[in-house]
Amino acid sequence: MTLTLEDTLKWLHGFDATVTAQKAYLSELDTPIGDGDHGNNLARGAAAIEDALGKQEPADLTAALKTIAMALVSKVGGASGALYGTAFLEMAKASRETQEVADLLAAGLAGLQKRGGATTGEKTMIDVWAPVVAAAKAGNLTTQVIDDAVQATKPMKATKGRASYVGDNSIGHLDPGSVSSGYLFSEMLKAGVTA
Amino acid sequence: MTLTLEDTLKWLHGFDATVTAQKAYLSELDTPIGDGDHGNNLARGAAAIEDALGKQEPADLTAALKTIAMALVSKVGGASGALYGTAFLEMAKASRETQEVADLLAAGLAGLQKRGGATTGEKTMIDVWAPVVAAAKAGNLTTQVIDDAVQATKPMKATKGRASYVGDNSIGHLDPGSVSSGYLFSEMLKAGVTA
Amino acid sequence: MSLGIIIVSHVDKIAAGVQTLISQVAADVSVTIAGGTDDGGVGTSVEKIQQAISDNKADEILAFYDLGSAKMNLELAQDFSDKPVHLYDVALVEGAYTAAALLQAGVDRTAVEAQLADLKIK
Amino acid sequence: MSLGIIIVSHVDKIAAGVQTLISQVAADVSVTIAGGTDDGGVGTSVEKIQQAISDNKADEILAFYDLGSAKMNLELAQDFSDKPVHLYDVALVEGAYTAAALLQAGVDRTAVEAQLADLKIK
Ligand SMILES: Nc1ncnc2c1ncn2[C@@H]1O[C@H](COP(=O)(O)OP(=O)(O)O)[C@@H](O)[C@H]1O
Ligand SMILES: Nc1ncnc2c1ncn2[C@@H]1O[C@H](COP(=O)(O)OP(=O)(O)O)[C@@H](O)[C@H]1O
Ligand SMILES: [Mg+2]
Ligand SMILES: [Mg+2]
Ligand SMILES: [Mg+2]
Ligand SMILES: [Mg+2]
Repeated sequence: MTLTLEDTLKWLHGFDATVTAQKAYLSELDTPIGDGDHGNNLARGAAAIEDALGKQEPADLTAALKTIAMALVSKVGGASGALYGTAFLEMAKASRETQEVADLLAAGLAGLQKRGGATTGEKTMIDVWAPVVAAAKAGNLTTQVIDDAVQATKPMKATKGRASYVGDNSIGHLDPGSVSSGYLFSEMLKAGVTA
Repeated sequence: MTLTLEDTLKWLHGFDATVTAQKAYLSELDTPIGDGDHGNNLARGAAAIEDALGKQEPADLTAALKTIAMALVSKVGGASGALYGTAFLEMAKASRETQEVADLLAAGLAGLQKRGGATTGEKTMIDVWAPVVAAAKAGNLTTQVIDDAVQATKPMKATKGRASYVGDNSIGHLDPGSVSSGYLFSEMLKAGVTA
Repeated sequence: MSLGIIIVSHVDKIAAGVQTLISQVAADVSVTIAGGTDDGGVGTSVEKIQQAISDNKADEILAFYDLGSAKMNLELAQDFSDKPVHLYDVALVEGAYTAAALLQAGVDRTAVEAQLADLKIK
Repeated sequence: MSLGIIIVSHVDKIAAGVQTLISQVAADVSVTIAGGTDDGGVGTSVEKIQQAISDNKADEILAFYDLGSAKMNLELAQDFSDKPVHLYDVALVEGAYTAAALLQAGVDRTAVEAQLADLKIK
């Protein structure tokens, strides 16, 4: 299906509400294998998105995705800001050519990979984005696919991002950015965007 | 000849006066190939030595050398503080066994080498201390020997200390620590200590 | 083409401190900094990085950063920047110090990069 | 044997900033600092280093420094110290960060040193 401006706004409002509600949990996940700020970072980003979207209703899908991207880029402060920001920036660019959900998410994933240089299996949000994009392309994205991808990061050893500093000790913990990415895609499905 | 307490005090007073007078010049030498503080560092050390020796007349040669060492170590703040400080500390230790000038200076040189890990030809104060100790052992230390050693640092390329950061660009400049070491030994001769 | 340095750190004090350290050996090199988040917390800010790039008096920038997330924000700022910005995956303090000392000595970028190669750790 | 970290820098702000950065990932590791000279200038102070060693709550110290002259003063303090002090010739910020993250994760000194080996640049 194609992504509309209306669905995008619904989707992001849902995401913003969830990360704000899960702020403490996300930061807690970031404590044993990171610097304990992922929830705070994203909650700051969520507030900035709400603020930016509230100030001026975006004219179209591209404008909405770009506004979201800039809010994330400028207010998050951590790796996740640059990463989610780049993903939405690439989705905004791609949306000039296509509004197909799977294609837009694929453009976002390509942006993430360009920015962070990670591939699957390195215990980063890529481990959620990649299977989600694959399922979206196959037309069978479900919450089960999303949840499985998030849970699969637990046994992984981090080799990118801050968690890579603790090496083997990263094993056995969920990756915080994967959990928040899980929220992003679950909220997308909840907003009625199927893929 | 042997080093006496009286000569040591005379020697150091001379050195302190000279580095204080040459403070601006020594810092200037440290500007193109360092951080421009060698004169300020040593002037602080000189004041600390004067202060420490003034407060309490040392009981003997060992005590004097140790007082000088501690003043240098605690107040200079740069590489030269740790280096001159270690040299005097080693001379203090050695002075329990011998008061022979050449032997004491040799102990100081060994301390410098232990602390800084440099050998001759690396454009450091070692390039003055080493030929001075050699001449002292041979019984023919003159101001000429000292001055020649100082001047010989000019064409050298620094491979130790801060000056090593500018690599080839260190060539053509006198090494500030070698110039101040030159003062140290010239003042020793002026104080009547021959070797 | 004049060369300047920017320091990007998660902590404002680290960025300011490195500026102090390297200014001592490079009085004539333009050094600008971006430390911490917009609200003074630990993190990096694309806006601060953009500001450091544009405030820098040089027209070509050598950029140093502390951790990977700073690098990502630096790359974002690089994408948005008109000035050429070169990123080095080297030790922050030691790399910036080396570059500063060499630039002050009038060395060109190729020679600086040859020295920086030994400090690559990221 | 508990392990602590000391940061020795020529500039007080660098030392304090690194402490802020690593405390974020190592809330339970004792981190003490010695930055600048006694009178607040650029340089290092043996007394401040001795203080940082003795103030550290750990009974064994991993020490990180910025430039060679800091190392010499650190070695002097080491000579005077009763506590074992281990010096690492690694990138200051990145090395201290790595050690802190690993110590917080409960890793022992041998394992920390294995990771630090990759960051050796001095
Ligand atoms: N190089 C990378 N590529 C992809 N994702 C990454 C990368 N580095 C970090 N991440 C993601 O970012 C998350 C951490 O975000 P956050 O805590 O906000 O940033 P920071 O690590 O700067 O504090 C990680 O859980 C991981 O999913
Ligand atoms: N590793 C070393 N071995 C011997 N001498 C050294 C070494 N490093 C530096 N020096 C000497 O120290 C001098 C610089 O002293 P100073 O400017 O006071 O210290 P800093 O370099 O810390 O600012 C140099 O000119 C050199 O003679
Ligand atoms: Mg984090
Ligand atoms: Mg962070
Ligand atoms: Mg100096
Ligand atoms: Mg200095």
